[in-house]
Order: sequence, then structure tokens, then C-alpha cells
Amino acid sequence: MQRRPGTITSTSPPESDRRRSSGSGGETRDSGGAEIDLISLTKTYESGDVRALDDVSARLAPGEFVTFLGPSGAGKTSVLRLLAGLEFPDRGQVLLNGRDVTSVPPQRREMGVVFQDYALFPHMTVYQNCAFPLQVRRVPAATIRQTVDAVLNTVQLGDHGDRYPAQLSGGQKQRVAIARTLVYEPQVLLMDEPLGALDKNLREHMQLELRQLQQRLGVTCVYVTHDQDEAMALSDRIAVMRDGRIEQMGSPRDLYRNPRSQFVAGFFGKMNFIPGEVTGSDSDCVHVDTELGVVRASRESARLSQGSLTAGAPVTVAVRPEKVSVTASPPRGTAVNSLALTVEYIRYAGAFTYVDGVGRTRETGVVACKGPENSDITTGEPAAFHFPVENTFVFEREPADQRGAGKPE
Amino acid sequence: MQRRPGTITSTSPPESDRRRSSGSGGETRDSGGAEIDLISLTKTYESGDVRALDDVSARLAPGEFVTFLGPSGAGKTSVLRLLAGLEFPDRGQVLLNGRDVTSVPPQRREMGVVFQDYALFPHMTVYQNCAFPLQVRRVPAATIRQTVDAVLNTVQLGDHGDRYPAQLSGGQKQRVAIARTLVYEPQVLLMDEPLGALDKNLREHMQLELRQLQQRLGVTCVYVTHDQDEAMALSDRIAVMRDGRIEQMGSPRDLYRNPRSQFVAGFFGKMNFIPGEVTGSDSDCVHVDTELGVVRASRESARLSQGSLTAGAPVTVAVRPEKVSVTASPPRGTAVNSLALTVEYIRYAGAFTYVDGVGRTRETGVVACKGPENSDITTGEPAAFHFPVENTFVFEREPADQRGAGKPE
Amino acid sequence: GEPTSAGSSGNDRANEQPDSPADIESLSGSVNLNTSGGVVDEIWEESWWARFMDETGVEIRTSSPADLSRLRAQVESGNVEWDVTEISTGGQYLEAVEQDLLTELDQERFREYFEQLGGDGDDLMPEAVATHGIGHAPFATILMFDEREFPEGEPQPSSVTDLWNVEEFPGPRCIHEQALYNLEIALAADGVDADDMYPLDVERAIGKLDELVPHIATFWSAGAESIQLVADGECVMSTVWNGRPFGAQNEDDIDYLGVAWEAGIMASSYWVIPRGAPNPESAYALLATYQLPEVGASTANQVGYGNTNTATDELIDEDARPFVATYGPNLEVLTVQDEQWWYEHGESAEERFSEWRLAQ
Amino acid sequence: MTPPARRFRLPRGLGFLLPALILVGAITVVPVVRIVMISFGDGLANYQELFQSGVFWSTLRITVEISVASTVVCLLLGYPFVYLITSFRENVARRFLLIVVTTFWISLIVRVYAWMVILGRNGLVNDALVGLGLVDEPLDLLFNRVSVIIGMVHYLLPYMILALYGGMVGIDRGLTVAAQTLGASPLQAFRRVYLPQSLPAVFAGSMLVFILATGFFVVPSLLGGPGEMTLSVYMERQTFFLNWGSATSSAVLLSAVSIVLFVSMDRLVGLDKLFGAVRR
Amino acid sequence: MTPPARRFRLPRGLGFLLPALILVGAITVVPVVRIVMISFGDGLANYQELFQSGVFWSTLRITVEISVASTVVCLLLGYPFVYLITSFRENVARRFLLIVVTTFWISLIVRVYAWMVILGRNGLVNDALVGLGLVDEPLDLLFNRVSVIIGMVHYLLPYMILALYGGMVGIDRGLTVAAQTLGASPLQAFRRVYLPQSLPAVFAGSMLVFILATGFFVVPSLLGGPGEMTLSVYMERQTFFLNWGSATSSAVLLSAVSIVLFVSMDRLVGLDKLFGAVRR
Ligand SMILES: Nc1ncnc2c1ncn2[C@@H]1O[C@H](COP(=O)(O)OP(=O)(O)OP(=O)(O)O)[C@@H](O)[C@H]1O
Ligand SMILES: Nc1ncnc2c1ncn2[C@@H]1O[C@H](COP(=O)(O)OP(=O)(O)OP(=O)(O)O)[C@@H](O)[C@H]1O
Ligand SMILES: [Mg+2]
Ligand SMILES: [Mg+2]
Repeated sequence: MQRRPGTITSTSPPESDRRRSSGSGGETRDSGGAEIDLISLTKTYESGDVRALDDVSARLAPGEFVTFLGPSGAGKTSVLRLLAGLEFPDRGQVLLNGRDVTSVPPQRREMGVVFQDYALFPHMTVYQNCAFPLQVRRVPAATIRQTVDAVLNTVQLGDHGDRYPAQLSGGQKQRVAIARTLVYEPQVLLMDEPLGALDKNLREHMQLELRQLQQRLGVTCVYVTHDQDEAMALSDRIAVMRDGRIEQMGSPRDLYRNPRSQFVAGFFGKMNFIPGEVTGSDSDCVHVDTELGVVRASRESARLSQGSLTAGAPVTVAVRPEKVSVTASPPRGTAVNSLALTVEYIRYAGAFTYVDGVGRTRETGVVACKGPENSDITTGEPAAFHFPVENTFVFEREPADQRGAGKPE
Repeated sequence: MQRRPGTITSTSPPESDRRRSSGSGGETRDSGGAEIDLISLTKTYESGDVRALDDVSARLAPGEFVTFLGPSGAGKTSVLRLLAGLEFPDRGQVLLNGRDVTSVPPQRREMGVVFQDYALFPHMTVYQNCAFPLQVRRVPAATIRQTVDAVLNTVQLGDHGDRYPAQLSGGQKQRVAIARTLVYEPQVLLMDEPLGALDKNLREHMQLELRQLQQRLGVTCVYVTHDQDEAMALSDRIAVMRDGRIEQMGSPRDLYRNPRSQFVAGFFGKMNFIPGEVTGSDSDCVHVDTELGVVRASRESARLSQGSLTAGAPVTVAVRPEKVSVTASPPRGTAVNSLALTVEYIRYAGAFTYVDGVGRTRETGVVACKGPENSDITTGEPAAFHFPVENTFVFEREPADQRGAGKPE
Repeated sequence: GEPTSAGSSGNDRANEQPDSPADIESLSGSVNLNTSGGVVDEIWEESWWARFMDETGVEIRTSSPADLSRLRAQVESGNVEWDVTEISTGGQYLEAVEQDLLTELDQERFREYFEQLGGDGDDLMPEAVATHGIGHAPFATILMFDEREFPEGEPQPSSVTDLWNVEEFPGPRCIHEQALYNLEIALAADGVDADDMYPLDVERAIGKLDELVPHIATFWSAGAESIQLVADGECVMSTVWNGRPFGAQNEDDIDYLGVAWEAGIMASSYWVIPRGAPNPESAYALLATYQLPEVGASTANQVGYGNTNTATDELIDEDARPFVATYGPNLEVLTVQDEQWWYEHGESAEERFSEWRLAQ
Repeated sequence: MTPPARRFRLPRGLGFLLPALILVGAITVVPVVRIVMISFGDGLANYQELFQSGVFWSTLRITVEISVASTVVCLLLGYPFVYLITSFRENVARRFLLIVVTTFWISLIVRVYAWMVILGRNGLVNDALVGLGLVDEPLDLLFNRVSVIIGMVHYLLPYMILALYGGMVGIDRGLTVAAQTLGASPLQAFRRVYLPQSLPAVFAGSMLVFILATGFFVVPSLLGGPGEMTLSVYMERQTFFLNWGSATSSAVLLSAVSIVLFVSMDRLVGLDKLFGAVRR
Repeated sequence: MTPPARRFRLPRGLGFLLPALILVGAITVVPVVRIVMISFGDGLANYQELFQSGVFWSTLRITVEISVASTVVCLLLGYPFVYLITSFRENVARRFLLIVVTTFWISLIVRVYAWMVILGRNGLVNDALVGLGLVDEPLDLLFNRVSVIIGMVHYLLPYMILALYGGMVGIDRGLTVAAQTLGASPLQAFRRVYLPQSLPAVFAGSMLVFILATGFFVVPSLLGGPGEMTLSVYMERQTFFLNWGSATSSAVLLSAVSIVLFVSMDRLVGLDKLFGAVRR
């Protein structure tokens, strides 16, 4: 990811392809990372009534960068705690390079943890905090100074070494927490929202640093973030969690393109959801009757169990705005997935434009996303919203109050 | 902002126009909010050598929603602390509705604070934490129960009332902090990254709730966030801070369209920066010589002091990617701001496409952003990058290592 | 050393000698008695106090402990609440006299009350009535040994000086932790006669004590401790206050404690009337009651400490006699401590003794 | 996500501390067991005797009264003091601490004597009161319950202060300030936020001082009125005749009473729940 | 952004605490001033006398030695104990605490005798040793420095435990665990992370126990060997003769020595800096 100077800063929208293409730019990985197996991890906190983790299994390849994504309380931190050896699972195992480490104490796992709440040592300066992991490893003092100075510069805190954590701003504390973990280059990096308190520029700088370090050392990374862009930009794979379970795990592109449930679909990028009922299916398509008309989805993109394929089953149709095209001319009557809607609203949003179309009842609608080019679509006028059957998903309908699940704005 | 059901979720790119348009959707404000004046606030922390705040002045209208934005350590939290009465300024005053409250203790300012690190009471349950502000106001117990239950439901923690803070996940804690402050509907809301630990869906839900509450009660809001989208979506005005000073303050649209410095320009959205030197100026335009060729900017969009207008002054030219259009045909030799570059890279990013063009040395380049439509531009081929003089900014060049300033990736 | 106290004497009531003759019938109200506390109180309650109340109708209110600094504070602050208090041995009495804290006793008055109570003034020992107080239960520091080690029939220690007789009576010893008594005993062991004892030759005594050092297990400080040490076998013999082995025999069925009176040292604490005492007449009567033979005998019979009335002897039980200091035969072989010497030289002697102890 | 401590199991790697635990157990429990055994040496006889002894019960009552009062007064004086000094910079706070602690080494007797002089009929206080014309007659300030408690407090206060200091110095004042931004008055913020967090220190400190107070006899016997005989004086008397049976049984009873006292205080104040939440 | 406490000024709204501060000041300082005045009653005479007295210096030395040793042993036993029990659930921890504290109320004298019985020539330990054939002759376990310290520790340990408990119960174990994830062994994590945070409690507890120890004479005089005479015994002798001048001057000197001791310990261990950082 060596960058050209004099160029773009700031955020980018979902780039599901970026990972793949930028992989070539990185330096070659050595095989320093560890393979991690999570086997049926289950955890209920002593005082809690809920299962924080419920049968979580996953295999992480050496040097892989895996992000755990999910709504607040989904169990992301709990996964990290079990991995780091801070908690003991009720059931299940953690394997490190095939070895069962479930009951190995934290300090013998060689995992670096960036804690969600930083866990800085209040009685040590920034410098001392960062030197700590090296000192306990008996690194020579001169090396320590060099290394710590370097890592503090990386996190842009080179001149804050003598401060105590209480004398730092929130983002500065977070950077100390990162620096303290990076400084000793652990085999496995566990990071719990390590960049949450940083502004975009710094965050992107840090993302780059993290990714470079991770690739240089080939460490296996387990990452937690709430920032979907960040997850997409950094991760080889993403695990979407919900209520203590992994809902789906795959490459960012995979999750974006092939979400397995309404929840996952709603968790990445934008998505139109249209409630409906199955009316039937043929060899290619599933037919769904919605308020806006009949919608068809290819069999591959219909994520329905056999039971839900029966007519009358409540389902949700989903399609991404950028897969929806809008034309001012009314749709031909027979065209598949071409809905006649009224343009309610056109939002010009810097680089592109959103077109909101609503049905007759104005209760349901579809949003299309198009480039900034002008067109002849006008607010209040009818327009045709088209989308391909292969990009149309059908999910079993989830209860509306499902926490964190693509909750309507 | 009443929403249609069955619609879009998730993030949106910079929408500088959104505030204006959505304003009409809100309920009418009553005049419950307070006017706040910050007058020349200066603060140096006891143990710190740096000025956390340096002559910060601002006036906040009643019911206004003002966001403080800026890199980590810029002084955002410090502003809030002074406002809330947690710190005493070295110099300067805080006026509340014209009354000097600089030395009024926190509990008599009727300001609600959501602390960056939550500051939850560890010995109280979630419910007790939220009931606390009402109890000290001697609200009847029945009312307290109702109100707290309602606010806990708003933050989706209705079933967590009996937990202690230590038994919550990071995002849950943050929501308790918000709930505890919202529950007593203060005159002024000070929120320090209140949504930083929440996933996008929940965050957008909370944004909506906050905005609705703020408009319903007409409270004045001072908000800190690192999320530019959030800042743009919520704020009436944004104050961009750097190194303890307010760099620029204005509406989101204003900041996006008329950044007053390279720093502000780099802090919002994407921006192409091209270093160059002033060669001269005429009545309409400033001429800048860059590696990519001569660029002109209108006098209005050139943010140069008289001194910097002299030939040879180092400046930075800036233009937003969405203002750049690309054509495959080579530029006409005389066209203004039409640069002949080589297309190095085309990134398809879901709803739109970025085109990276580089100059001969491949050291400098320009990124254009266009809709998803296909065109005849090909990687490796030359193309013309055009942008209007009135959308071209010229700033005095800032040192490269300026912390947080649109740092090149 | 004189304390530089701000509190000066402000109450002269004690110096107003009453004009009326002593009349036990005329007494009324109450009297405040301060004792050093302890089990003896319970015995006194039955014999001494009951008798006094019978005779006078005056109520007794008791308190404890006896403490010189509190006495002084009372007198100096003008808050005197005690009519009679005990005052400890070893120079404190003389110190109190010196500091003018006590009422000077009217000997005649005391005798009058004593005789009105049925006592015979001639039975009183010379020690019984001093200028500012009456001798309280005299006690002796004597030798106690473990009869399990030195059983009857075999040679038994017969004098306190047998502490030094390590050939005949081997085994660890314990002695008191202060110079008081130890110096006298050491000199006696070094051959000094009772008559030549004072002024004490401190260095000579220390020299003699040096010889004992290898055999000293520990120093005891509290009365009960000396018994415990022998009972536990920590030492085979120890100096002891005469009432203790008697008590151990009575109360705890420890019947293997032999005692030797020869060369023991007798001393006495005092009952005094503080200057400014609120009820001086009742105080006289109370003190007079104390010296009655029946009163002394009842304590002697139970705890081994009598009073200073020679008539008490006859009332002492047979099995108590070996343990009572004022019992004639025992009294004969005891050396009476010279309080004046201790008052004058006590501090430096203690200092010297401490120095010696610390050198061990 | 600072990991909270595990609760149930012996913390990993702390096995090596077991010997200390056992040693502490041995050193504390073994003599106690012996003492309890001795107290039951004659079956229940010792206890029967005690229960019938009026002196035991009145001294026990006096002891508990004096100890409770002294503890409460120490707390009332010590707590605000510590609250205040822990809000100063640390080195200032510790300077205050040292000053207070200095007074420790003034031997108890000397101090008691100083009080006698101060409180006596011709003492400093009375001189001042009379001199100012506030009273006509010198007041009887000495030799009553009040002078006992003054003396006890003087002796015990530094211990209370030290015990509180160790616990209160670490409490986050930030939360108190946060409470104020939520509308609590400083007093409310203190009572609802700071106080609960300081309760473990209060608990430990009160226990410590109470215990010291019960075992204490010099002050009551020197400064107290005629009737102020405490249990420790009573117990010392019992050892006059090696009367271990009754000395030990009264000790056991005092322990029992004190523990009942503490446990019920604990329940009453609801410390139980508070501790749970504060401990993390 | 939990607001750290202000440092310099009297915290807002705490003005009403000033009376407490003043009262504490009065109660502690006034008698001390008086005592210092008395000690200088004859000019420097009292001090000259003291400085020349060999006994004063040796008893002072012995007192300091015994007190330091007892404090250290109490710390070595009490700290791990508290460390362990504060890692249990809170109610379990407090149950342990109560057990330990029970032993408090066993009158000192009774306890000392219990030790005599245990350590004596015919005591439990010697019986066991001889019975097991480990030694031929009973060992001299009693009446030496070791038995003094055992007795002192037995008496003082519960105080140390209480003082430590109040401070250590609030320490965040999470940071220790965090240190372990950074590669520290449990011991390193303890030493570098937990220990520094517990130092205020250690400081307060040690001071408390040390002070108790210096004022303490029953144990040394009952369990000590012939040469174990402590300063408090010496001072008691002085007050016996109402020799206030020398009693007060030795008290003042002991205070001075102890304070020097604490201040230099403070400096040595660098507590100064640690306190600063821990306090927030
Ligand atoms: N207690 C303190 N002592 C010394 N310096 C402090 C203290 N608190 C903050 N500072 C410094 O003051 C400056 C401003 O801090 P502030 O917390 O206001 O930043 P911020 O804008 O909120 O940053 P962030 O986004 O990281 O939270 C920073 O450089 C910080 O290091
Ligand atoms: N110590 C605890 N005791 C009881 N319940 C707990 C404890 N810690 C976490 N939980 C619960 O376990 C669940 C999972 O928590 P976890 O911290 O893993 O969530 P998370 O995914 O990290 O959430 P966030 O994004 O908000 O940090 C939550 O419901 C939380 O309330
Ligand atoms: Mg979490
Ligand atoms: Mg901040």
C-alpha cells in the first residue's frame, strides 16, 4: 500500500474490492503469524443472565486480518477476552497453532491486546507504559528507548512521553494503548476498537500503519470495530456477530455481495428493504409480492429455507441502492423487477445522488444511487426503478425490533 | 426528519445540503435553549506545557446544535469542560444567556454532560445511574420510573436496568451515559463523542433521537465527534479546532464549500492537494504553477494573504474530487484548469468510481470521482482532468508534518 | 525533675483542721475510696467496707486504679474526688509528700477513731501510721521455687540468696524487671547484713547480679507472670510477691510452690488522704477501720496480705501463715525497704539497672 | 474492557501465596482456639459465672458505649479531615498526614496528663471560659464520660486518619464532579457518589478503631469518672489470680458481641451491596 | 474525560469542612505544643540528660528495631493475605476479615500467655519437636527477639490487615491482567502494576502499625529476653516519678526519629512520585 504523495485524504465509501487489489502492493508476509482456532466457545458471565458467546467457532489463518463486527453487546469484546486468556470459556477451546491454550495464562500466549477502555497504567508515564512490555521481556535499555520513541512517533505522540495518562486527551490515550501493544510486535494482535476515538485523518494514518505492520510481521490480527469502512479497508475476512453468535464470516466483498441474512445485509453499506410475501418460485427465481409490486430474486440470492419457500411466508426483499437504476420513462409492463414509483426526493450528496421513490401508499419505497450526472428525473414525477434479479435478495423476515438489525432510520 | 419505513440504512457520504433541507421536517423549536458566549477562553493545564485552549471565542444561539471537530488533542474536550464548569479558565469568560457563569459551579449551570469516558457511577446499577439526576431534583418516584424506563428504551437498554456498569459492554456503557444525561432534559447538552462506541445502525438511530430531542426541547447542543458525517448530519454549525484554537466555524455546507485553510479543507470530505508556487494574479484569478501545469483559482477561492500573493510564494492548490471531471480526449491547449494526466488507477467503489491521474513524474496527481456509469477511460492511458476555477482553492502551504492537517495518506 | 505545670494549687480545704472532736456517730454521707483495683476489692467489700458502713452508716463509693499523676491532677486542678487513695510503693509516697499532694495525718484523730471502733492503739505497728498515710498491706519480695524440682525431703532453697546457689539448685531463674528489691537481694547474697544494707551500694549489687546473668531466663513484670513462669517450667525458681503463691494454691490448685522468706524485702504501699479531700472525717474513720485485726485477717486469709496491726497475727489461719508477710516469724527474717533511699536514689538506680539489663 | 478480576477461583499464579494465608490463619486462629478451649475448660461454668456477674455486664456495657462513641467521634472528625487532605496535591496531603501522626509518639500517659491539665478546674479551658466571663464557676470537664472520650479520640484519631487515608486517597473525585454536572449539590454528590465508594475504608477504619478502643484501659481509668470501669480493666483483674477461665470467657464474649455489632452494622448500612459494586 | 480532582484550591463547597480541619488540628496540635513546651521547661537540660543517657539510646534502638521488624513481618504476612482475600468475592473477603478480626478482642495479656504456653520449654512446639525426636532438648523459643516479634505480630497483624484492606479492596485488578497480556509474568504484573497502586495503603498501614508498635510495652516485657527493654517501658518509669521533663523530651525525640524514618523511607522508595500518579 505504498502511496503516491499529493493525493486524496479522508473517508471512502464501501470498497469491497480494495483489499484484493491492494494486497499486491504490500511487502511479502513472512509466516510469523499464528493460526487460531476457536472451537464452540460459549461464555455466560457470572452475573449476567444472557449468553455473551454462544457456540462461536472460527479458524483464523496465520497472518490473516479478521474483523469482528456487530452491534453493541454482540460479544465482540468477549471473543477477544477469551482469545487473550482473560476469561475462561464455559465450554469450548482456543487453539493456537493447533495447541490447546484454553487454560494457558495470558502472558504465555504472546498476544497483544488493545483494550476497548485502554487499560493504561495510571502510575506510569506514556513512555513507561510503552516500555513496559519490553522491560518485562528484558530488552536492553538502549533498544527500548529507540523502539518506544519510534512507536510513539508512529502514533504522533513523540513529545508526550513524559505525560501521565490522566494528562492526555481521549484520543491520545487510545494511541498510547495502541503504541504499547505494537511496541513488542506480538504474534497475534487483538484490537478492540483501537481507533474509535481518533479523527478520520489520524484514523486513516493509523489504519495504514496497522496494516503495514501487520503485513510486515505477518501477525494474525483480530480486530473489532464499529466502522464498516474501516472493517472493509483492513480486513481479509469479517465476522459479523449478533447476540453472541457469528452470523456470517467471509471476505468484505463476500459479505457485501452475498449477505446470508437480513441482519448482515443491513449491517453493511446501504440496503433497500421491502417487506413482502412469497407467492411462489420457479427453477430460476423466487417470486415475492410486495406493496410495490411483484419482485423476483434469483434462486441463488434467495436466502430462504425450504420451509419459507411456501407461498405466504413473510420475507424481506433487499437490494442495494447502487444496483437500482432509475429511468424517467415508465417501465414496460412485463419487465422483471421494474417498479413504477413516484420520485419523492432527490438528494445530491457531493459525489453522487440519491433518488427516493415511493409506492402508492407512500409507506414503502426504494432508494437508488446514481452518479452526479444530470438526468431528467424530477421530484414528484413517476419513474421506473429497475434492478437485476441476481442482485435481489430475499430473506426470511426478521422481527422489526431485532436489536441492531438494519433498523429503519 | 420523520422517516418513511422500509428504506435505507447505513452511512452516507458528506451531505452538505442535508441540514438545510431536513430542517423543514423537524418540529418547531421552542425557545428553551440557552445562548452561550465563549469569550477569549484560554486554558493551560497545571501539569501541561501546551495551551489546551488558546483564545477561543464563539457565540452559540439558543437551540443551536454546534459541533466541535478537530484532531485528537485539539482541545474539544477542554471546551466542554470549561462550559460545564469543570475547569476554570486561565483567562476568558463563559456567558450563559448573557450572564457570566465562569465561576458558577457545575450543578447550577443546568448543563447535561456526556463524558468521553462515560463517568458512570460504578456502585449504581444502570437504572440507578439514570435515576440519579432526577432524584437529586426531587422528582416523584413514579415519574422517575417512567422517565428512566422510557429513556432506557430509547437507548435500547430497557432490559439492562439492573446491571452494574462493570457488567456492560463498551457500547452499552456509552448508551447509559447518554441516557443519564438525556433523562433530565437539561437546557444545554454537552456531548463528548457520545456515539463513538456504537455501530452505524445504532449510531444513526441515536443521532436521530438526539436531533429530535434537541429540536423538541430546543436545547442548545455542544457536540464533539470525530465522525465528519455525523457532524454534517447533525450540526447547525461546526467549529473546526486545531491546537487549542478555532480554525473556522460555520455551517457544514459553508465549511465544505468554503474552507478557509488547507487544514479545514483537508478535514472534510476528500480533497486533492497539489503543491505549487504563485506565479501571478489578475483581477479574476490567481495563477499557480504546479508540477501538473498551471492552475488558476478565482480570487474568491484563493485564501491568500496579500503577502502570499507575490510570485514564488509556496501554496497548495485544492480541489474536491467530485468537482473534477475526466474525459478521454486530450485537453485543448488553452482550456483553463484542464490537466493532461495519465490514468493510473480506476477504483470502482460500489456506487461510484474514483479515477486517479498522475503527472509525468508520477509524484503528484489528481483524483476524480464520478458516477458508476461506464466511460471510455482506461488505466494507463492519458486523460484530461478538468475543474472550474471557482471550485479551485489556493491555500498558503502548511508544513507537511502539521498534526492532523490533511496528512497525505 | 519538676513538671512545669500551669495548674497551681487552689484549694485549701484540706488545711482547715476540723475543730470538732472525732466522733464516729456523727459521720454521714459518703466517702470515695480509690484502690488499685483487683480481686482484693471483693474481699474488702465483705470485711472492711461492710464493717465500716455498719459502724458509720457512711456509704462507700469506690474507684480504681491508683495513679499518682491522676492524684496530682486532681489536687492541682482542684477537682479532688478521692477521700482515700492507695499510693504505690518505691518512693511515690514520698514524692507525693514532697509535692504537697497529701493531707498530713492527725495521729491523734486517727487513734481516736481506731479506738472508737474497738481497736487497740498499742497493737499498731510502727509502720502503721506515717506522717501522711497509713501503711497499706505490707508485702514482701521473697523466693518461690518449684517443689517438683526440689521436692520436700530433699534440699530446698531456704533463702532468697539461694538464687545464686546454682550448684545446689540448678535451673533457670526469673527475677523482677526493676531495680527495686533486686538490688537489696543481690547485696544480701553478697553478704551484706540487713542492718548495713542502706545506703545501697548499687555497683556492688550490679556486680553480684552479673553472676546471675547466665541463669536468668527472663525478667517478670506482672505479679501473675512469676507464677506462670514457674508453673510452666520456664524457671525453677523466681522472686515473687508473697501473696501470689498463696493465691495460686487457693485459686488454681497449684500446690508445688515452695517459698523462702530469708533475706526477703518488705515494703508497703500507703493509704493516703489527698489534700482537699471532700470528706476527710469519714476518710479517717475508713482508714481506722482498715487497721482492725478482723479486717486484716480476712484479706490475709484469702490473698496473703494483711494490715499493720500485730493483733491480726492470731486471726490468721494456719495454712495462710507461711504466706503472710506480716505474720511474725516471717516478718522477723525480712529486711524492711528504706523508702527514703529509694525516693532519693530510685531514678538513678533504675537507670543503672536498666543499663545493666540492656548490656545483656 | 479492562478485565474485572476473577472472583471464584484462586487467582492464577497466586498459589504461592497460600503459605502466607495458612500462616496468617495459624497465627490468628491457633491461639484463639486454645483460648476458646480454655474458656470452656470447666464446661460452661465460666460462662455461667460471667453471665451472673453484674460487674461483667456493666463493664461490657461501658466498654461498648465508650468504644462506639469514640469510634463515631473519630469518624466524624477524621473523615472530613481525610476528605479534605486527599483533595489537595498528594505531597501536601502527606505533609498533613505526617503532622497528625507526629502526635502518635507522644506517650499516652504524657498525653493524658496534658489533657488533665487542659481540662482541669484550673486548666486552660476553664481559665479561658471564666476569663471570658462565659461561666462563673469552672466547669467539671474532667473525670467524666466526656473527658474519657476526648482522651480516647485524641489517642485513636490518628489511627482512624491513617486507615481512612489509605482507602480514600485512591477514590476518583471525577465522579463526584460528574454528579454535580448532573445537578447534584456538592453535598448530594458527596453522599451519593463519594461516600459509597469510601465505605470499605470507613468499615476497615471503624473496625480498627473500635477494636483499639475496646482493648484500651489507660484512658478510661485515668480520665474517667469513678464509675467508668471498662472490660479490659476487669479482665486484667481476672488475671491477677491466673484466673484464665474467666479471663478467656469474657474475651470470647466480648469478641462475640463485637462481631454481632459489626455484622449487624454491615447489614444495616447495606454495605454488602455497596462493596460488591465498588470492588472492581 | 472523567474530570480529575482539582488540586490547589480548597475544593468548591468544601469550605464547611474547615471546622473539622481546625478541630482535628487543635486536638492533635495543642497537646503536642504543650508537651514540647514542657520538654523544654528547663531549657535544653532534659535533652542534654537524655543524650547522655545510655539507656535512652539503647531502648530507642531496641524499640525501633523491634517496631521495624514487627511492621515488616506484619506487612509480609498481611499483604499477601489481603491481596488474596480481595481477589475473592466481596462477601467472602469480608468473612475472612471478620475471622481475623475476632482475634483482636482476645485480651492482649491472655494472648501473650497463650504464646508462652505454645512456645515454652514444655510448650506445644517443644513437645511436638521432642515427641517427634527432632530435638533432644527443648529449644529456647521464648524470651528472645523472635518471641517478642511473634507476639507483636500476633497483636499487630489484624491492624495491618484492616488498614491494607480499606485501601487494596478498591484497586483495579484489570490492570494487572492487562499487564499479563503485555507479557508480564504474574509476579512482574504484580510488582510493576499492582504494588505501586497499593503503596498508599502500604504506607498508611505501615505507619499505623509502626506507631502502635513503638508505643507498646506489654509484649516486649512479657515475651522478651533479659535485654529487651523498650522505650515505652523506660518512659513509663519516668512518669512513675512524675519526671515529665524527661518523659516528654524522650517522647519528642522518638517522634523526631520516627518521622525522619518515614520521610526517608518515603524518599527512598520514591513514593512521592508514585502517589502523584496513583491519585486520580
Ligand atoms: N489534565 C491534563 N493535564 C495536562 N494536559 C492535558 C490534560 N487534559 C488534557 N490535556 C492536554 O490538553 C490538550 C487538549 O486536550 P483535550 O482533551 O481538550 O483534547 P480533545 O480535543 O478532546 O482530544 P481527543 O479527541 O483526543 O479527545 C491535549 O494536548 C492534552 O494532552
Ligand atoms: N462482566 C460482565 N458481566 C455480565 N455481563 C457482561 C459482562 N461483560 C459483558 N457482559 C455482557 O455480555 C454481552 C457481550 O458483551 P461484549 O462486551 O462482548 O460486547 P461487545 O460486542 O464488545 O459490545 P460493544 O460493541 O458495546 O463493546 C453483553 O450483553 C454484555 O452486557
Ligand atoms: Mg466491546
Ligand atoms: Mg476529548
